[in-house]
Amino acid sequence: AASGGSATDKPSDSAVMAKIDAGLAALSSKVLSKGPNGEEPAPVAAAELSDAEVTQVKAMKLTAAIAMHYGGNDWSTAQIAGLKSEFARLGIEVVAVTDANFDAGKQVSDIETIMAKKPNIIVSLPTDPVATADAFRKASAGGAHLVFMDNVPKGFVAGKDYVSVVSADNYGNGVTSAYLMARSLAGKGKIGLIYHQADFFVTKQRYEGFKTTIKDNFPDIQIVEEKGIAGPDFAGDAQGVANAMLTKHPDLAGIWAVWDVPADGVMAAARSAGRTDLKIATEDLGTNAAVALAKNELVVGLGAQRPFDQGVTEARLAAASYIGKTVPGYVALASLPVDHSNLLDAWKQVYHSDAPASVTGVYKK
Amino acid sequence: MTGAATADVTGAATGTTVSAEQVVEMSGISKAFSGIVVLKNVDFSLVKGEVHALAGENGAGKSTLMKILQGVYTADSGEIRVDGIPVKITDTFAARAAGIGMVFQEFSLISTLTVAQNVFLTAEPIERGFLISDRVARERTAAIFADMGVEVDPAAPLANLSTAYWQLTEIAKALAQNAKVLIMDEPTASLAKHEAEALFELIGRLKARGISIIYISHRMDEIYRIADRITVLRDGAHVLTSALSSITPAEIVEGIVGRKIDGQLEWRERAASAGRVPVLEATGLTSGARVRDVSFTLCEGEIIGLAGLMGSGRTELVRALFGIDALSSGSVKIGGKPVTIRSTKQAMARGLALIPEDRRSQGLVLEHSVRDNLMLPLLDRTTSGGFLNAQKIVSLAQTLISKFSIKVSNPTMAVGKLSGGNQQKVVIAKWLGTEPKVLMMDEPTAGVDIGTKSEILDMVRAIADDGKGVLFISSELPELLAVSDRILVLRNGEVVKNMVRSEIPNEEYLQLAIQGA
Amino acid sequence: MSTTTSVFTKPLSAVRRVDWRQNVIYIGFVAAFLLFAITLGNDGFTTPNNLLNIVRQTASISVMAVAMTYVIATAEIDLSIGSVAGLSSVVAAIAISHFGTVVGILAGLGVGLVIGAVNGGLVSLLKVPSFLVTLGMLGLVVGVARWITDSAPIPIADPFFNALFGGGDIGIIPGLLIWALVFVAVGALVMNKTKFGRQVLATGGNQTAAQFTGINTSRIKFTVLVLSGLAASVAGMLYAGRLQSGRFQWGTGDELSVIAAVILGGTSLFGGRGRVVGSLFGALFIGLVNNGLILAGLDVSQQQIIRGAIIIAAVALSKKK
Amino acid sequence: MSTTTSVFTKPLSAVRRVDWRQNVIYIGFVAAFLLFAITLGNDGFTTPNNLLNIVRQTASISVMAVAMTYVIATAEIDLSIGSVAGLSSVVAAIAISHFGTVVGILAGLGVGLVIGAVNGGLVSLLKVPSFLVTLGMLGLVVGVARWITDSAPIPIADPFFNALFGGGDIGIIPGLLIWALVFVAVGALVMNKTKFGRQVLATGGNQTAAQFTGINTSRIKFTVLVLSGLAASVAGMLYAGRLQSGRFQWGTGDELSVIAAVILGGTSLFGGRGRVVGSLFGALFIGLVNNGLILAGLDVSQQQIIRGAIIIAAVALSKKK
Ligand SMILES: Nc1ncnc2c1ncn2[C@@H]1O[C@H](COP(=O)(O)OP(=O)(O)OP(=O)(O)O)[C@@H](O)[C@H]1O
Ligand SMILES: Nc1ncnc2c1ncn2[C@@H]1O[C@H](COP(=O)(O)OP(=O)(O)OP(=O)(O)O)[C@@H](O)[C@H]1O
Ligand SMILES: [Mg+2]
Ligand SMILES: [Mg+2]
Repeated sequence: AASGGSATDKPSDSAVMAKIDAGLAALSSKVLSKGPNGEEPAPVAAAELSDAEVTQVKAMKLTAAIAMHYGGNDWSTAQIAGLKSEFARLGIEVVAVTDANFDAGKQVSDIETIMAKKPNIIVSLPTDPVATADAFRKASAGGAHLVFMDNVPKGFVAGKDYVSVVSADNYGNGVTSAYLMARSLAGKGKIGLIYHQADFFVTKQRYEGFKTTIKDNFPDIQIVEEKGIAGPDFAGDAQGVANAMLTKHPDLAGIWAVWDVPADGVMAAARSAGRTDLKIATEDLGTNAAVALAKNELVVGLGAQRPFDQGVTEARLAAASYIGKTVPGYVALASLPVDHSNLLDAWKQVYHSDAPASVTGVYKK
Repeated sequence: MTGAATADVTGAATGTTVSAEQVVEMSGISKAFSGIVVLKNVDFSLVKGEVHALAGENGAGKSTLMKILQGVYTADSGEIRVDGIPVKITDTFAARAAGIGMVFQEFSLISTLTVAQNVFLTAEPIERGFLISDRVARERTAAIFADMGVEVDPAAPLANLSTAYWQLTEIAKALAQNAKVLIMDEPTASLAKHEAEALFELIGRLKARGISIIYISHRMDEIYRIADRITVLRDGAHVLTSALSSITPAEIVEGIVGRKIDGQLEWRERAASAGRVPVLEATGLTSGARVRDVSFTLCEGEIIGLAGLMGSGRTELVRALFGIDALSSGSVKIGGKPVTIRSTKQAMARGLALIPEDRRSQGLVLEHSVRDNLMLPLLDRTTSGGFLNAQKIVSLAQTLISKFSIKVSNPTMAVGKLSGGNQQKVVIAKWLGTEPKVLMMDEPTAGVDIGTKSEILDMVRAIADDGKGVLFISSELPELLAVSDRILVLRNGEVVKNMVRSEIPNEEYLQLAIQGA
Repeated sequence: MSTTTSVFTKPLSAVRRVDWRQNVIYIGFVAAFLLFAITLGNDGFTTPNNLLNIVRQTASISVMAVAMTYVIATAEIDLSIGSVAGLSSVVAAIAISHFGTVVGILAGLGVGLVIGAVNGGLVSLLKVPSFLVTLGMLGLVVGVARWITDSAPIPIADPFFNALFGGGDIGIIPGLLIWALVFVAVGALVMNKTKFGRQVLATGGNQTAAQFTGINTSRIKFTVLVLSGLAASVAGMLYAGRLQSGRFQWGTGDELSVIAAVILGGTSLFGGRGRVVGSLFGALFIGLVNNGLILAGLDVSQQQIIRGAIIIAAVALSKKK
Repeated sequence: MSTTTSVFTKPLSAVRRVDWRQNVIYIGFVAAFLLFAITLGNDGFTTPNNLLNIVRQTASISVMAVAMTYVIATAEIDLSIGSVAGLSSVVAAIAISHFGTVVGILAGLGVGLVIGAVNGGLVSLLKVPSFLVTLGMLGLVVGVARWITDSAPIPIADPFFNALFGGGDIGIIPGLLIWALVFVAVGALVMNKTKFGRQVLATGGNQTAAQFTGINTSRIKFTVLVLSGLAASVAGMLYAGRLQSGRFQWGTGDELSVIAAVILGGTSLFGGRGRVVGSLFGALFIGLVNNGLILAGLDVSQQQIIRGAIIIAAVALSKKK
């Protein structure tokens, strides 16, 4: 059961709160990340297809392959679900799905293998912009239209080498979780950060977004400890790190975790240290994070991506490129702030389905 | 020069007198393992072209002394001269370079390689600059075996062969080195008469070529048959060195055991064999290709000897009885009741025990302690309330160790570090500890010293006297004749003769029966 | 060298050497502990809660290491344990949400039982290398766990389950400590004090000789692999309780840590030797080092370097001659 | 049963059994190939380029598997290869950017040489278990690679290097195929036709007996671990060339695939047997299965399940009795 104060206790410092509300409000309408070549982001609406266009695409009987960088979390599942559902609507057959498990070499192999099926479309998140560039170039030369998630291979030019990149606002997600953390702390306290120690665009962006926001806007929040984790057991690693932080700083008020799986580990550490009053902010609306939010326990808020919508958008952009439609080279989806109050609604936005019983069942009114 | 080699060294001289003919001279050799002294200031010398027997009880230090000469161990103190020149033999390679080859008691073979690959290991024939030729190695191996008067397939993987073939391969491997000094550590321990004879002839020819041989054996008849001189060790110390022409067997035995014993293997009429209550009845046993339609009845108090050439199927017969190999037909009764035995566990439950022929691979867990090995078949008896009883274990192990006079400084020592004969005693003790109804023994005295051998034979008799049945396999005919009440002769897996002991007048008669002449 | 000295000094040095070698994990453990206690005392290393955390974090590894000691003692290996833990956590979580705690626990254990039995059956009946069988099983099981959950976590809302397997404390003693201690105590007792334990060691020491001595070595191998599966499913539920959810990833990669713990503890990869208490200390040693290095404020790469060096140093200390 | 049949059938069945068991990887390979060729022919499985892709994708694994065959044949193991590949790729990339291609290649090889020598020295001189030494080294080396690069990739702009080690083709023959074939050919020749190969097998078959025969088993173990390090650094540069960058992650986790390939190929984990060509087919088999399952359009979790099942099935076919 939740104890040590509810996560959404209204803090007294109204100036700080006002600043937070303003910041969050600004985020909901604006994407903070820039495209790989500094492009301004286009909105999702830019990828809409008319009924006529859908019919036109259907007639082409296209095929598509999905080459994921990693497949083992809700985010990937939702993204693939979005892609598959939209591809189905567009009459495009998904002929292969691969999971590189964060290994660029494996992803290169996967792309090579996929090319044996000569797909018209490849949707992928490049694990490493340098290492995968050659493979994507060959795929493109082999006739596949490329649509990327979040990140593009090095030296690639939108419209020429690839169709478009659809990104979550990862920087914005970091900013969102920073505001939510600040709100729960009423703008002051000591916090620790658990980041992903890898040269991975997406997670670096979040880390920067979070850290910069706290530093620039909340002078009373002290970042006393920053620790990287490298996996593969991210929950376990995060638990170890969180334990150490709580041991070293008994007065630590909050911990930010770079995505929901590490946050699971932080929760376990907080429980075993008897620190159910710890404020945890994170990214991505994973099931466990949702349960914690529903219980109003430990997790105070997160910046969610919209992986399902992202997948839908990618599918549409790919299709559009086949009917000679000019599409924007960079589309971004705004960050979605999630806390206890909007959890159930947010779930619907993220996954396009109702929250499961495991979440609704424990929702504390 | 060669011809005079033995004549000038007589009596109890230790052989340290300098002589141009001495190819090997070891003086003042001492060696200890983990503080236990196993060789004390031993002198030993070998004259060119002689066969020099080395004798002593199990654990006397014979193998250790020879391993020092072969570079496996380095002596703590002492000096080695080869051809009069002091040498430091720090590893086996140095020994080989000095022209010393060895037939190891525990074998130096690699089971995953073929016979020929083993024989020429590190001395592989080379063709086209650096490529080794297995074909040439096979041909040369076949030639060596032909010279030894035995038939072994050089291309057979060693893992598929039994102990006797390992022994022959080990000998061939030593011969292939063309060493001028050849150490043979109990080369005939697993050989049958026929192969042993061939080896003796070969030794004669080697000797004629001027090769000097050190021959370790527990068999007095062999020693007299081939050796020129003998050195006896006792408890790691030199006891005597003498020409065989000037020493009697009784003197040698006295030197070995330190007291007089009547160590002769003789058959003694035993009243118990008249019981005639069948304990094991086998009818039409067939298993694999080497046991065919074997029938016999073993009675309480009876000792049946199994005789046969190598590969005659004796081992396979007892393996099948003990549930290791499956029977394809035939039936077994124990105590009059028909039984099926599909596993060794069932066999043990029905009161059978098998002392296997290969102690290292089948009899012992070499890395485990003497005590653990002894207790392995006795775990049920040392368990109380679900847990092993440490006290029972310690005392039971101690009883077995003293009963079988196993020479071990500490029962928790790894059994693999015991001398060859003492390892064999552990296997025997382990099985006799189970007090079986039917005891099957496959070459149980291989490598066991004279004193202990007669003790073991006494024990076998005592077991039979106690109403148990014994199946006794041995290639050593004197001991077979000494204990058996009846002898079955096997050939190609079939029983070709079933003779009551009293029908067998002498060893030659049995030998002829075995060879089928 | 005179006889007298050799007689008196040799046995002593022999005793010393044997003890030293076999107990290197204990020495290493104490050395690492003292080192961290001195250098990191101010960083809270020695606080009771931190020390208990080390135990909590290594509980799952310790439980699996006990069973793995048996597997390795028979000269086999089980690479599937990490995946089995993951699948057990998932199956238990699903079963709990539908049928309650007891069924959930039984379902979780059932996963380990079934997979252990398949591993054991293949290894003991078909006599194929356990390395490959369990490597194949590792992939298969993790695939199943992903498939039935769509790679998502399954939350566990059952407070009794979570307390029993996870975070619950009895007084100040963490439940996880009790789990680990029970496994180790039973494991050590059975290994050293029962017929079964002896048969396990004999099977690993020399399978042929064991068979010739009436031991059903196939049954022994089957049994230890089943036990390993069961221990893995308990470990999976310990993860589930602590993380209040089942997920295919719980336990991922644990096989290497577990095997390392067992070998550090003095069990031989070639069978015939099994030290259950050593395995526990192997696991604690690894946990201790991880904890200390994090507290020392090192970053991931430095932690990896030093952790590797410490393992190598600990092993080098146990040198044979 | 008559004499004639038993005498003539037994040896025959023995021969058959031996061949069947030892060649199961070839049978498995052909079976998997035919299965995919029939079911996935329309999906481009049998196109030359796809088949060459399988070779390209398994080249690094094949190269390491050749050396690992030697290591395992001596009854040792090398878990550090994946990390060594990563560090070599990184060091080569850095050296290339500063000193050019030749120094870069030498630096990359130097990494394997040094780490192999440390592994080999510890294992052969101190007689400590290679499993732990190389496990420690795995962590240490990956930590070093992360540390010197800050976990970032180092791009390689040298087209000669990238062509030599990576994507270059000679006619239609991929350079990677040539690398793999050269390693396998030399490896097989040395294993089966040279003294060194024989001594490797003897060392693994029975170390004591090998020592009795005058083989310096320490030197043999040292040498194979150095070779393994060198092969890993070549593999790392093959990754670097193919991915046009050095990065600590290249090769991560390859040790398990490599060991699986070697054992599938018929080499015994307990030493004494080493089949280099079998290891190649083991690697190709794994690559073939990965490729086929992706082309079959299966979900990731389904791929994992079936891949695991195929490995288990292949192993079960090689059953001993
Ligand atoms: N490596 C070793 N470590 C410890 N003790 C050893 C070792 N090798 C031999 N010993 C001990 O040295 C003594 C002599 O052994 P050795 O093998 O030389 O005897 P042996 O005369 O050859 O006996 P046997 O006739 O039984 O072969 C034995 O007590 C044995 O236990
Ligand atoms: N290539 C091979 N594969 C399988 N078994 C073989 C092979 N070569 C020889 N053997 C068998 O190994 C056994 C050798 O054992 P051994 O010489 O002890 O004979 P045995 O049948 O046990 O009879 P005995 O005990 O009377 O000598 C024989 O059965 C022999 O045929
Ligand atoms: Mg001896
Ligand atoms: Mg025999």
